[in-house]
Amino acid sequence: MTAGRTTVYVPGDAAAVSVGADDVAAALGRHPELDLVRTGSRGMLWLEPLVEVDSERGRIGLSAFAPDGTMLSAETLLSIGSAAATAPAVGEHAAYSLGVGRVEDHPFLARQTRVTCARLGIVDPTSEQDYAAHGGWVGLRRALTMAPAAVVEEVVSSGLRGRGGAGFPTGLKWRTVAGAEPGLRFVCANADEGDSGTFADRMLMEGDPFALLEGMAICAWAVGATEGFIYVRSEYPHAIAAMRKAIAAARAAGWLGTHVHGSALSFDVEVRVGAGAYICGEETSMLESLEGRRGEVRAKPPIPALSGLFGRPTVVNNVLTLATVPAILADGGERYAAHGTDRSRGTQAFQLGGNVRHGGLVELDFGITVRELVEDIGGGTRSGRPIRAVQVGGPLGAYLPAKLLDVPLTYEAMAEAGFMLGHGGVVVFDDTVDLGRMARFAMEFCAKESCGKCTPCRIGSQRGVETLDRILADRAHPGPAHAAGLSLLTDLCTTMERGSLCAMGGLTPMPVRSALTHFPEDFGLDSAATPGGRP
Amino acid sequence: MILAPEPDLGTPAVPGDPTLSVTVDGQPVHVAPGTSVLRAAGLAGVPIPRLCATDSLAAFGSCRLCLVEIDGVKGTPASCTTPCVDGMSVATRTPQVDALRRGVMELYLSDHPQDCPGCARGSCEVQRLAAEVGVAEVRYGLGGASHVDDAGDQTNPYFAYDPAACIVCSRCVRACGEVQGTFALTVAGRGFDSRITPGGTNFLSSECVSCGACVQACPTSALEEKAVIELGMPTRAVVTTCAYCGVGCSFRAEVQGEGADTQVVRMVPWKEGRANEGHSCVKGRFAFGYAAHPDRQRHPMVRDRIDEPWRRVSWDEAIARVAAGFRDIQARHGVGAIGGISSSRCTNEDVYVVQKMVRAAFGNNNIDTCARVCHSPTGYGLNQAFGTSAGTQDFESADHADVFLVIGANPTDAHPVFGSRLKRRVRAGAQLIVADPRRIDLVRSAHVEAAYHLPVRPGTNVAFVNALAHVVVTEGLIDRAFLAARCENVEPYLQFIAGPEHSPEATEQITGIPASDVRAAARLYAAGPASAIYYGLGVTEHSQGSTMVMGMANLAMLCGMLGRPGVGVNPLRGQNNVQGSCDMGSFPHELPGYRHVSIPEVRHLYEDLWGVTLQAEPGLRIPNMFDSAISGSFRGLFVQGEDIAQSDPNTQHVHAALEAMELVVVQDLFLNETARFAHVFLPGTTFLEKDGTFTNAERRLGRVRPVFPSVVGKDEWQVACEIATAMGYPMSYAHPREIMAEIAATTPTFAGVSLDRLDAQGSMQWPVRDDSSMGTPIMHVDEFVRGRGKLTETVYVPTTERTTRRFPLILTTGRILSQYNVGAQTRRTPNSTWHPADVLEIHASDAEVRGVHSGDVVELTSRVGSTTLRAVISERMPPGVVYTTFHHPVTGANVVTTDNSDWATNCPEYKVTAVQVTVATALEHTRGVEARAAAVVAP
Amino acid sequence: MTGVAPVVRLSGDVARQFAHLPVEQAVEAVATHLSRFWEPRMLRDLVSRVQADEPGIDPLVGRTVRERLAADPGPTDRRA
Amino acid sequence: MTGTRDERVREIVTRYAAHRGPLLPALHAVQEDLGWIDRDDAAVIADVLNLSKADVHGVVTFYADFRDAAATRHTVSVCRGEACQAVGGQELYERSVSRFATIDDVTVTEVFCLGNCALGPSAQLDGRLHGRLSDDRVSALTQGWS
Repeated sequence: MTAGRTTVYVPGDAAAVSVGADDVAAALGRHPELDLVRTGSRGMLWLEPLVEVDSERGRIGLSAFAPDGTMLSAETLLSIGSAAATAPAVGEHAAYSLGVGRVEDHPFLARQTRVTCARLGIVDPTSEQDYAAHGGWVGLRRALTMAPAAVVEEVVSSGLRGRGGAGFPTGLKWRTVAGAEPGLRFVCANADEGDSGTFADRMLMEGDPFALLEGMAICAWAVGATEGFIYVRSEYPHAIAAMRKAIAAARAAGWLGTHVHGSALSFDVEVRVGAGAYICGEETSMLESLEGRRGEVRAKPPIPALSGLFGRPTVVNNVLTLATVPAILADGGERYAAHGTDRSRGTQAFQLGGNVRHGGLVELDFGITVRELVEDIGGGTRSGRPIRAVQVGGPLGAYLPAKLLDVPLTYEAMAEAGFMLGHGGVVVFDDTVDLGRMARFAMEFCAKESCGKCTPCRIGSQRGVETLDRILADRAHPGPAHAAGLSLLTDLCTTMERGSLCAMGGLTPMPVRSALTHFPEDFGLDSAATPGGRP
Repeated sequence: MILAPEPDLGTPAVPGDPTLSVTVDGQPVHVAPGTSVLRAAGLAGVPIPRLCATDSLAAFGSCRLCLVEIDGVKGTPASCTTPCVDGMSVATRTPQVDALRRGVMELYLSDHPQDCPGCARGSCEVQRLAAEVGVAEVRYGLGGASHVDDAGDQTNPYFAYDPAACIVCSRCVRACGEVQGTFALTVAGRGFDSRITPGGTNFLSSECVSCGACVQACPTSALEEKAVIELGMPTRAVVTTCAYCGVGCSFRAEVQGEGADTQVVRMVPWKEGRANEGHSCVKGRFAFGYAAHPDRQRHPMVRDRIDEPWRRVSWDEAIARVAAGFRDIQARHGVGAIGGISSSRCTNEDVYVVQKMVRAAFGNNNIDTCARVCHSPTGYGLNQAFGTSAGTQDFESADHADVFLVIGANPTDAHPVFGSRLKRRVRAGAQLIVADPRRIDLVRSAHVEAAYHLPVRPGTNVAFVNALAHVVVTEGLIDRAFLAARCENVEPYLQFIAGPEHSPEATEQITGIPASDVRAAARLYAAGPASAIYYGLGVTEHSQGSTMVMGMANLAMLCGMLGRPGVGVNPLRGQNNVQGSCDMGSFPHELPGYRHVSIPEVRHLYEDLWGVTLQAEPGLRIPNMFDSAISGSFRGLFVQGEDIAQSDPNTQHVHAALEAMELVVVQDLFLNETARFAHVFLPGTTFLEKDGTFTNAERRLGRVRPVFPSVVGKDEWQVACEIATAMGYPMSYAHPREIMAEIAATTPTFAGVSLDRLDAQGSMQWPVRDDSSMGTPIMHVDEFVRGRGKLTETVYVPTTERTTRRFPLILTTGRILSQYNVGAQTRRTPNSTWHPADVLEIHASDAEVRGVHSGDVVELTSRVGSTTLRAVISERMPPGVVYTTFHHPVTGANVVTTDNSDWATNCPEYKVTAVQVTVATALEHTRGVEARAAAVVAP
Repeated sequence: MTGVAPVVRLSGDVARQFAHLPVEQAVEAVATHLSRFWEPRMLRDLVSRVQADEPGIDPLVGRTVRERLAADPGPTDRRA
Repeated sequence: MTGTRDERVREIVTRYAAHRGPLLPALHAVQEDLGWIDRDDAAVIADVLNLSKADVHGVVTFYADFRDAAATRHTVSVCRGEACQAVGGQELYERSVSRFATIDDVTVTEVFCLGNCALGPSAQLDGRLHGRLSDDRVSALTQGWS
């Protein structure tokens, strides 16, 4: 901070930009006394655009989004900012808008445990030096002093599991690749974050891209890979640009390329852009797409760890998984494993979305309940109406009724309750939601986004739409045809669940069945005997 | 009655010992590691329903019918994609699995026509499996979205695509890629909208080469032969061997009716056939209609003069006429004034009898075969080097090659089924070197790219192969141990080839190939570890064809690339039975088994058996016959199944020779060009009527079985016997098996061959020295047939055919996929849809200086003649070289080819003719070409 | 083409292949090849043309014919 | 004109020929530079990348991003993901479809998630992401779209 000058931070994150952050930045940029830094987003998305101003007290936050829905001018922002910087605003936290006060003291952030997302919203994502100044490259530096096998074991000991949804232990996957056929190997970051309700990968790539690159480089060292790909969906142009810039900067700084910082590691990374296909988030489909083919799912075995990209041993990890690795190497696997519960070790970056008052990114130790997340942290619905359903785990996740929100968000507890954690997306619905329509939407989504390879998914999802259309049409006056339709739907769900080639067809029944089980009245069934009726 | 399909175990066999024990529904079975549960179940006699799996394709896992339960394994894995584990216990019929199968079948049926004709024909597995898994009704109803109204595609002449019946199992797509290697099919769209398409166009306009692999793979009637749609399903099948190229594919001729009423519905590649393993090309698979073509001649005919009309006569009269005519000529002009030409299209038994007729009844050695004009240098060269006149490997050997050196061969067009095998191996990682003046498909086509394309200037092969050998020798890449242990004349050869005149830098001016490419290619070949040479007529049909064959043998010996899988020197034979017709003693200097007529004990063997005295001197070769005819000492010719007037070089010279003869006897299916000069025409039989054996390019004897009786009343071997008998030398056999028995009894390399063994045990590869062996897939394993392999100093002697200012371009000739040789068969099928006329391919710069545009009619002129045809500017051609095919008699490509021939064997130099190309402005030329093209297109 | 007799042309083709050898070996090679593969009347035709000193005959052919082929070699085993 | 397009396609795709699995980046580049991927481009793309035309066709038709004709002047991609549906995304989509139904140079498409799930409903207008959308906001943002 130069004397007499003030640094202001405006997120360049896509979500912030979608609600005017670029306009705010442009306005602030016209003030010559200000040094403008574009950061990622802190994850308090309902406050975006959230401007931060440097002060002696630290970074003071100001939401440019007024409660009445209008945007504040730069001048207003600056006047509030200077006042906030000199004297703590009264009731700023309670207001949850405008003057936020010291950002890290904000209760939404203060109760979080930021490991993976520690630098989000703080650093300049285009600055490799800034990254280094905030603890970047420490993990990679340490990894390069270790034998690759020791790096793998460090990750094993952290208990880190894949954050993409399947929750496979990351260290074990790496161990498999490290022991696979010698020769060319790949590290692929799955950044095809297509699940509705999830955006943490995007935020991380836009706000802390070097963390992903560092994680990939550590992985490459551990498994003996020389080439990396980041497969980003085309719906994420900001993330694509941020990653490309970061790759260039990391190369320039010697963190990618041949003999990374004089070490034996040679590794480089390329961004590959998807083309509008949800299924390419499935790892084998993503590999097909990276090879330049139709994103059709591959049967397993062989597993990608042994025969992945171009038939070579390949690590496929989600962005958050890889971005967590630098912290594990920097601080040790044990320390990471100290977070969380049971076999859900570490932290999870939950994403609160949909009809929620305080939507955003919430990184916490595993174990918080859905209710705590959506009510205590999320503040209930944005509409102010009662919560009726919460979908956890993306479009293939279950709809939880309000009564069942006390389930802890861990892999085990969710599975035990018949749900899934997925990528940590939590979408809140108020009592206006029609779960019959949502069940139909689940089938429609599958019919449109199925790769089309396997029969249960390709034809079954279309028949699911049609069967649900008949059920919903009859729900006001259910008769024998309606009952037969429901029976057929149940059979279809079983066929898809157990018969499908991949998780898309296999899990599409999950939202359908959960809706049917917990919200039977939305299907024209008697709700008395069922637990999830309208409150 | 529905013909039983061939057994299908669902996923391909995995090599290896059956070390894993698995039980399927309680049935124990032992399988090799890597075997799928699906295949194991089939082997255990517990077939599992499936639609997307077939044992010619890698497991795919899409239909989800083959789900099973496995002890200790979660869920219901697909058995096709699940490998067996030792001790595994699989249950294929649990209530859960049964319910899932019903669920999946119900989904299939909800998007499948209820009244699909495929069902009525019995060619669709969907309804059969629906019944098998117990789906009685489709509860989804039939009002939902479906594809049953999708428009079909009838553009391919042989098969139709009906997307309504398609279940999107991708078997066709995968067959087109994995088996054929063309990748002409894809799935378009995704999700419920996924549809199979030949790349968004129709089949005829697509990249499809009509090999039939997709039709073969389709489990429904979505892809079906039009003949099946028209005639219904066949009712019985006869396994036989294809009569097109030297690959020698096995087919099931699937037919309706019996005896003379037999109707061939389709030819289906036979999975058990070792040469093709269930694959086929557009010719063998579909182009059999010529057998029933109206042009087919069914009666003997005679005439006194060739300008008179033909007169239909009885067989007896025709044969008497032939016998009397030949004897009369011999009485007036000597025993040697007549001769015969046997056909590489005919069976071994046919050929053996014809050569016997010539040697025993004609009393001379004037027997030659059409192999003279294609692979005679192979016989000479490989015999000189290795001691046997045949390729060294079986086709399967190619699956073990690391490097292919393909010289003067265009397998994807001329030997398509082998071409597919080669491309498959290249896709799996083998390196490819293509030496050919043209950029043939192998140089670069979908998913295949040669490491080096060496565009050798026509006529300079020997300089090129010497340069390869020079690099290998001077860079120390030779296999010294192999040379020391197995070869002779080593030091003189090494000294010869190390000479600076053979260096790539010195030969670059001759061959036109950059020295650096030659060096790199030589290093690649020498590095192997297994490098294989495959070659075709681009090697043999040169004035130095025999030298080139020896040059390639030299190279292989230098690098130790012989006597094991994945290596060798392998001719790709042009015709179905080139190998066999040579084996059977069709050359004028050799008795059966390549034994020189001068060897007394061999001669005595046959003299004792046949009761005649045999000539100890070589007879006339085909070109010698023509020369002698013109000079007057050769006056009678029996020619079987070869259209010498069209296929032999320097047409005017051939015509003059034929016109000079007193008696020309032609036996053929059609009144071909040669028949214009004939006095007696004897109708021949197609392979569908023949009984006996063909020998393919890998020395494999394949059984040829009659699908229906001879439509002309006699078999070729019978006709030859009757001519001999009428000439006073009685010859008779009750059945071709007696002929093969005589061959086996007199030829050590065939000692173990009999038709009975072939019927019982399948094909075999000669040498078959006794009854206990199925023959010799790979030759020269421990030692060469001649003892030590002989290195020969292969001096490069340029052809006398030189380009000049008058004839500045070099014409080279070849084949195209859909047509075959002179086109006698394929032109009489819808194959002409793809290639209605021969065209002249020319490089853009050569075209430009001559003012030639694609589609122009041009005049092609050499020192000996000229013809007209349409030109096509082609990126395949190097500057200075033009190319055409010789499938259409109207083109008369051989009007321009010369008398030049291989120094050792007189194989014509088809591949090098100095020519000029000019735009044919004269209207009559253009009209003539158009009229001919129109005549060809018309069915 | 030229008016050269076929046997003259064909024998020339053979001779050119062996022209690099020392002359005795070349004669042997040409003689062996011709006697192994040529029909007797062609050989006789060639002999008479050589004896008539017809123009266009390759000198090596001429020498081979004079030294080795002019006298009828009779039936010999030429399996080589 | 066709030749020109072929040459440009060849030039663009050639830039990617040395990449691993180059087809998707090449297709993106063709569409970016030339506006769409023409049916006839498949032959050139296949030739440069040593694929079959069918390979290219299959890939082009698999991915929703690739179009075979020029885009309209304006595009509206409304998110129909669950998170946006929870705050009125479905209705916004349906109203957008009807609002622009009669305007030829506007295309309305559905998209499943733009990663803006806490600030829905979301849509891309001419490729730019907007959150907290309402009908009024869409009206304001699309003013002047004939």
